[in-house]
Amino acid sequence: MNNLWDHTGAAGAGYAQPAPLVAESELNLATSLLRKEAPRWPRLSEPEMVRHYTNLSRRNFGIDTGFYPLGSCTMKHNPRVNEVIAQMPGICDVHPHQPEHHLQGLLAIFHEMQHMLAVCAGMDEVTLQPVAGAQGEFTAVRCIQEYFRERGEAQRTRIVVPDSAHGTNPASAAMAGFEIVEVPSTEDGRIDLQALEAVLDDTIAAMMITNPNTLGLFETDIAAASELVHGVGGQMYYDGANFNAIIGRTSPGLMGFDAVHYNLHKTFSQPHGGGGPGSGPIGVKAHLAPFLPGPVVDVRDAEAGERTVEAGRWFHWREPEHSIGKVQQWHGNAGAVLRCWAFYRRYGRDLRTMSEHAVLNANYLRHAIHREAKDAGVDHLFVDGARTDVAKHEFTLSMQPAKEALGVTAMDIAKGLLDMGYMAPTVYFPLVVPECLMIEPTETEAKDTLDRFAKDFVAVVGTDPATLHAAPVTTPVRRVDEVYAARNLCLRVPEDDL
Amino acid sequence: MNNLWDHTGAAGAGYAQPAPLVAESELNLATSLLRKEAPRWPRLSEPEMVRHYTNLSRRNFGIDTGFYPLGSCTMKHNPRVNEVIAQMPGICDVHPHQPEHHLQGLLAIFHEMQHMLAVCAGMDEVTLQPVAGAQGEFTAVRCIQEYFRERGEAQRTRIVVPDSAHGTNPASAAMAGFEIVEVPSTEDGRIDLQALEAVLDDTIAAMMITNPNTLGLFETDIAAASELVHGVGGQMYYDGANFNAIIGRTSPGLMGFDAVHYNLHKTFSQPHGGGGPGSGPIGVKAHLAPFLPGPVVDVRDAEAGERTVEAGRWFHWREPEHSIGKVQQWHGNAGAVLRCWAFYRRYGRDLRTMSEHAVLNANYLRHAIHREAKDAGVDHLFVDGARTDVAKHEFTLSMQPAKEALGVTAMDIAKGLLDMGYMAPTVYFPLVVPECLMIEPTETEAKDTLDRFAKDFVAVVGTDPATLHAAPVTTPVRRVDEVYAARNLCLRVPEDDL
Amino acid sequence: MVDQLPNLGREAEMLSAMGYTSMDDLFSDVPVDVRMQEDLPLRPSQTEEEIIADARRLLGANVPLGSMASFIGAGLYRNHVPAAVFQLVTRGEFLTAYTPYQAEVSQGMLQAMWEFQGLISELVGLPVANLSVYDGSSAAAEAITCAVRVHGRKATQKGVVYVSELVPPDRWSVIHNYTQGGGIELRKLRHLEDGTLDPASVAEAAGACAVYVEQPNPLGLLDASLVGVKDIVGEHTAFIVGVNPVSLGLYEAPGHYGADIVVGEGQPFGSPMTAGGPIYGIFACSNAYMRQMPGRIVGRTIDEDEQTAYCLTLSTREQHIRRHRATSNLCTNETLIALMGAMHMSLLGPEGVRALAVRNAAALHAVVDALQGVSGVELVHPDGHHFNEIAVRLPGTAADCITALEAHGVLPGFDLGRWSDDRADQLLVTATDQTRPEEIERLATAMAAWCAEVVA
Amino acid sequence: MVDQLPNLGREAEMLSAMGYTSMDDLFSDVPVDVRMQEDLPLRPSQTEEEIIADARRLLGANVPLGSMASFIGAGLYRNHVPAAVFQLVTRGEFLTAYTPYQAEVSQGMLQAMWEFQGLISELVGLPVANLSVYDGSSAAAEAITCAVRVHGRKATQKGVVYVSELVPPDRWSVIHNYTQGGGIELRKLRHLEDGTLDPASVAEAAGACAVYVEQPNPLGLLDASLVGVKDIVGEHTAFIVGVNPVSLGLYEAPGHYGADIVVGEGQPFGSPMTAGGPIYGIFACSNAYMRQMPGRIVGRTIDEDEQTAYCLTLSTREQHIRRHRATSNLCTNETLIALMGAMHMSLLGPEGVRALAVRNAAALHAVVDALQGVSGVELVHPDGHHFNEIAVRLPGTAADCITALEAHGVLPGFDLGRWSDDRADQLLVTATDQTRPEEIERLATAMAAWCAEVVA
Ligand SMILES: Cc1ncc(COP(=O)(O)O)c(C=O)c1O
Ligand SMILES: Cc1ncc(COP(=O)(O)O)c(C=O)c1O
Repeated sequence: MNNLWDHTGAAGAGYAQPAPLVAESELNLATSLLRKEAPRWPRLSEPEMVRHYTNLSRRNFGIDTGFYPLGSCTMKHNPRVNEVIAQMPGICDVHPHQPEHHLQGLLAIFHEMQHMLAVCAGMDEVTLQPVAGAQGEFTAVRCIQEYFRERGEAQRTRIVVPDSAHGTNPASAAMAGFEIVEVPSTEDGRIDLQALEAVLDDTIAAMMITNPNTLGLFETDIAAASELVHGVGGQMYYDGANFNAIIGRTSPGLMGFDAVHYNLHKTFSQPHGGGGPGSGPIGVKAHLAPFLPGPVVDVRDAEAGERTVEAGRWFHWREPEHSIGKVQQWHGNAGAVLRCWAFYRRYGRDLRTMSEHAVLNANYLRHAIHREAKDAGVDHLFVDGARTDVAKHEFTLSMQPAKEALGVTAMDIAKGLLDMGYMAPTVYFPLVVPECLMIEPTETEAKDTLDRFAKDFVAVVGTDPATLHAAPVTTPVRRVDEVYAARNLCLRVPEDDL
Repeated sequence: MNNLWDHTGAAGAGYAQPAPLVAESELNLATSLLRKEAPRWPRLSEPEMVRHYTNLSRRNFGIDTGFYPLGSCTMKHNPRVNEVIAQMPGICDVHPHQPEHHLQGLLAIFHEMQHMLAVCAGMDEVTLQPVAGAQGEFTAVRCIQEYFRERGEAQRTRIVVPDSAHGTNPASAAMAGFEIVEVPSTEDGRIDLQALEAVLDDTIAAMMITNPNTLGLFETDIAAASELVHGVGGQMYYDGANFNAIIGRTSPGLMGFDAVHYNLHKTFSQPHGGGGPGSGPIGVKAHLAPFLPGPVVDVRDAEAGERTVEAGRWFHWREPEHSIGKVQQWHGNAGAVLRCWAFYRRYGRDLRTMSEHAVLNANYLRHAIHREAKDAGVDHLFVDGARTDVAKHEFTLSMQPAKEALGVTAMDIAKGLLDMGYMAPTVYFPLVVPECLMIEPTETEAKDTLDRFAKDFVAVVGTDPATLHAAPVTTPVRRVDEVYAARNLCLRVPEDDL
Repeated sequence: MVDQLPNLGREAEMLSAMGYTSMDDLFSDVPVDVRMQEDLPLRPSQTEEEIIADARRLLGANVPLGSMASFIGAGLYRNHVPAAVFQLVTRGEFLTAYTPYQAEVSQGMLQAMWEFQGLISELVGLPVANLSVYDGSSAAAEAITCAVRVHGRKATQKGVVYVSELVPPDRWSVIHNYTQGGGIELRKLRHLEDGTLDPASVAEAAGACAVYVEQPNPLGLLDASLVGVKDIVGEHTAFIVGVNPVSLGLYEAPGHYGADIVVGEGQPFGSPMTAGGPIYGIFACSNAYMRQMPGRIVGRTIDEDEQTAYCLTLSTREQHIRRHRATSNLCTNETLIALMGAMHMSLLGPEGVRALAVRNAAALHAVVDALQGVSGVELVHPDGHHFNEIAVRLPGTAADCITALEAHGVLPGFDLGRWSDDRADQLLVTATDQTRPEEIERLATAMAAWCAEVVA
Repeated sequence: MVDQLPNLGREAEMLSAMGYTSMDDLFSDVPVDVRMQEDLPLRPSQTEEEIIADARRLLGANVPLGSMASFIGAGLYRNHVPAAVFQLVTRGEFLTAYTPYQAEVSQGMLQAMWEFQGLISELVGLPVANLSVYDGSSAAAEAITCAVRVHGRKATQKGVVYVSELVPPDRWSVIHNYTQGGGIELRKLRHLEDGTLDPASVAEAAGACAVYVEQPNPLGLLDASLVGVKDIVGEHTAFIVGVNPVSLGLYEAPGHYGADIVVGEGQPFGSPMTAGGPIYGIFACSNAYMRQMPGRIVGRTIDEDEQTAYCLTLSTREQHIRRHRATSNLCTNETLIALMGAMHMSLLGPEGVRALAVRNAAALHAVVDALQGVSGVELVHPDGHHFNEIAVRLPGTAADCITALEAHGVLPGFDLGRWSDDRADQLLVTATDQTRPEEIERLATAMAAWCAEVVA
């Protein structure tokens, strides 16, 4: 379709504005700095703009349009009332530097979220400042770094990461200045305690790990791993991207973790918006709490004359004693935290039921796929990514057999699924599973959808290789040439098209 | 795709509600009337509901998705701020029976709209009560009826309607109890003054006519027609569906009309919503004003203590002296009137420019189509629906030559255009033009769109007949069998599917 | 304005492509004597920001019911439309479409309306529903003309229709305007002292073209005697029932006790009150009335590939085909609002609609409880069962009461004196699922204070 | 909750299909010693209606800037986001998509982001832009680490970066956290008394990896001397400029006066302040920095049929491929907010963005005019040109002033004492396109009253 620059309104077209408060001729402008040439932006009227973006959106796939089993991403439904709340003036038209008594409602919500997140994860304190999971990782690692500096253990310059870890784990640790020690997993995808023990010494600051792990398996040895790491004086860091699997059933605290980040946009359903925004709060045990970025929200007894939102309670900002400082200039993605607060309120203590349904749906789908595949006689074309009885909120399948037998890759299956009207599962991640498809249905998909997907998945697996290689054919464009993109970089509208 | 009943949630699924203020067991219900069987409604969770309607919408075409040249329907862009305004609590959460001092803002808006509509049409008074054009027609005809009854001219039981009139004109007049006298048009689609004169006598209550007429032509003899009708004591009624062509250039008042309805949803852009809502105010000359449905909004000097929205002015409801009563129980489609007020404010006195651009676009498109057709050598396959130098806001083409030469019908062309990503023009209306396509681009389409449509239209005309008969092929469904629908009536979910 | 007209500034280019030099050329066909000579005497154009500021100021001067303790209803009801409904209905594909004349690219709205018909059909207990009419009042009026078309021949009371005397004057007026042209005579169907139908009056109606009665009636009363009406009036008299659709979550569908046509104000499902419009009217009937129905109807059908598809059907009833012989003049209707209704209903489900009805009943129960504690306030129909609203008798006029209670931030109800002079001391008090306990407390307190003052 | 979980009530059926009997079976792999034994000590679940009521109550207790005469900015600016933006961005296809890993079904967002890159590129005068980072502060930080990666080798001042001393402490802190791990040393780039850069300090920075300076600077001052910086620091020192993008409607694009990297807070285009987030950071650079950029980048390419298509590109810089050697840890970013920015910019067009900048300049002009009439208030940089904001010296502390003016419904600005102790008597007063004349009047009146009181 057209791009923006194909719209050719006359000069002055576009959004009409009220007159300036003072005529331009009377303004004392910095003449030597005046712009010589206007940005060569396109000129659209509102009708053209609305149609342009409407049609762009129609070339995009979201949870609202169909099943989105993207492993590790927790693509659950976004309750619609949350968007209504997020557009209220009490959030949109609020400045983070307003005095505390202007923001009691927001502070109350922050306080409630800090509390709830701490409770769910078994942590002592929480900051809501990081704006994404990766920033949360970085923040927690920075806290650990300062904690050790404070304790005079500056020699702890290394962080252990399993080979199946998400890329942000090593990237965040490296950004903070740590050296990465990668440990291999066992054959069935779980922690290799021996391999772990082998790398541990007093240069280790922390181990970063997610549980259930990237293959959707619960790390049954997690307590032992914690003990080992703690044994050499290191800290245990919990990547909360998979938190949706366990709320109310276990917690990072119970497993022995010292710090955790939450992907609010996953577990608590801030809409992903095609890549963001997110929110990545972190929770820590008491010994790390003084290092959290500030301010966090605290509460004290209200004084006479203070207009409270909760009788007798006054919410206020507090700077942690040895704070690492800030990772975002304001108070994080307050609008996202608010949506997630509304999400939390929808479940309350029944967050446990939510997690149970996430696990129920994943296991149900896994069973259904295997059953359908057996019935259709294509069960020899893929295997479980890891041997297990029960998965948690997601599971992996390896298309390695199909590749060997027919030359059909995980990517081919992914594109075939697009043609059936589904978003594809995560492909080729984790790298430890060859030809990996990683499937996470979430708790908000109906049984009927899972049944249908199982059937359709098996149908795609059974499709002839030539058709699969040519897939997709029903999408807005056919298979996109990523190599061409990288070789012929075109990152903006070409000069010739202006 | 699925229908609602394909969703099979467990009992109790769906929208969660707060507990009732009093437990059900304590309520004093009318036991003998209690429902024995619940309505067999489907059970959807919010995620399923959102996806269902999102996907339904994706199978629908609106102005936002593409060019919508539907003649007589004035499918112009709907400014988005109007939707924001229409969701403010000062309109949504307001009851029409609240006291006047609760509704001063709404009354001020109504008053402004009554005034503006009167000014634009050259009428003396306006009521905003009718909720659609057809209801406006009916209302005006009722006013005329009571006017004559009041004057002792009850013998005026007939209304003249040109053969090209919109179906609502005769239907509305008939509903009010009038007999319809249809007069033929001249060969070039205009009023036939002789034919008109031939049917006029003192049994005629009114003539209903639209100008520019249904073929997009300005009725140059309109003043003469008015004189003829007035000559026998009848009233002239202006169907305002085509008002978009003339604002600020002429007016029904100048042309001699006594009453007019406005299609606010067309001219003033209340979104059409797949069929409605609309708003169909009427304007009348002073002699008909006492008969308008009530209440209308009037203004007086404010008294001490009255909280006004305009200094010194107090808005109030007023019942016209000989009011016919009501055609809608409340104050009409207030929410639609409000949107149209916001639309009006966007233009103010430049409504004239708006109409000029509507006419500019229509003429430009007509020229472009003829030019392209000539270039492509397919200009022998269609002719103008009416001979004219300039069209107004719309024009007609007759595909009769294509039908005779190739068996290609107007409907085939329409379906071919759907395949090109356009909404089809109005087909087979007016009936006086054989194989008619009626094209109205409106003022909110860019020149580029018109150029592209002209090319694509000509390409469709030049497409081989077999392809056209098979069109559309790119739409959510192929050509729909309307005869099957009528022969195998299925107007609700079948019992077997419950 | 600039942002609305894409070709502003390109006029010369476009005119010259046609061989013209000015806009005037395009209006050369407008005879000089009817040309407007001056600029329109109207205000200048505004920008989006200015319009929104003015709208905020003006609409901000209105008093939303949510800002008071509000008990006004009388045909429109405060409700909560689930957030998803607004977000989905404003999708451009729904919002900016016209009537689905081209079925192939309008399947979304067509299917949604077909589903709407099914939801309404199930709710009211009749096999056929159209995709809505303007509102509840015109629905009642159109039901009457429809019934007369069906029964005009066989009726022994030709052209006569009996309409419940409790129908409010505004609605009555709409019915009158719609029916007078067809030569229909409206007679009053009487009610007894206790608010229920007078059986003698019902008996009189036998042989007329139709009877029209509402359940709950305009005073909120549920009338068990409606169950017997069809048996009394007989096969050749249409039994038309006007409903509040929410009540049907709890109470019997009129189609299950003999109604031939059911109409009603759909508003509580899916639409805010919006000062009275846009709302939508429900219209459902038995098969015998189908071909005389007003309005648009969607049918399920097949496409060329025999896939399921939907299209408008039974169009030969309509004005664009049948012209002056059409069953109605309806063209533009209330599809989008009906769509909101469908969305709301689809989220509620069978148990949800029951729960909603229970909430409404419970809120009224709480209000009645509170008012019964106020000395001076009496129920008009103390023995009746009510839904959503109830008439109470006051020690002064309802008008005075409403004025007096405003100072307490209470809008206690609707002044029934506006419906009939002899009810000037009666107030119609409405409660819905949105009524909050604090509101009820404020009502009771303020009412008690006022009554004490009036009586003293 | 009921309305969120489609399989509630179908658990038994689903479990039994797998051969299980209870939910516990699915958690059998969680070792007993780490199992949570009790229910979560949290509140019960709520319904949509209850949540919205609580949200209204809590957010209603906040004080929106629109409810006062507000002059606070300091990095976030009141704006008007055109109505179309919200309605389009909440379309489910945009709102509920993930990162566009599957390009074939993500063309909409990919193209929109490619267009965004083009709009930013044109605005700042540099050939490459990514599709946004978290915010303006991390953008500044990432620009510095990017510059160090590019210039680390050739820099004569290894690992050293000069950062304008006016950068507010909160932003400075973010920069510090992001850069400390790479062994980067941040030194202060000094400003003269009149607020402009100290040329001597700029000269010192030659040979460092980068200099970072803002235009307008955090006190709203436009510094013409920035035009010469690149020439002074030389080829091997990255010249990084942080901008308020709205100012570029009127003032020169830093890319046109030598900037190698331009960053900034995108917020005024498309996003409300939202208490500080979600917002989005702008990041653009010259080609030399392209392969060391952080964040996602969309490229235009072709599909199998050689049709135009879009996809993420230059991915080998990113964490999911390069892991600990990635140019940044960015994964989830701010795409949707950048999309709002793109929509806003596309509506503005070249003349519109200029008009917007002029409105901002004019509002500040009016504020300065009004404040200059207040005896006791002095401009900190009276000779400078300002945009959006200006520092004024008060006869008392800014903190006291803010407290005192609240009674007048005025929030007069930001207390610069929060940035540095020696500015405790300085107030940063911000005006934007949304500043209304009445607000300015109220500010001047209230300020005059307070000054008179303080001085007395
Ligand atoms: C396992 C895991 N860890 C960390 C992250 C990073 O979180 P974010 O994308 O919010 O930065 C992700 C995100 O996909 C993830 O899946
Ligand atoms: C010429 C004409 N007259 C009258 C009408 C009826 O107006 P409405 O659809 O608002 O009832 C229309 C609507 O299409 C029309 O085109």
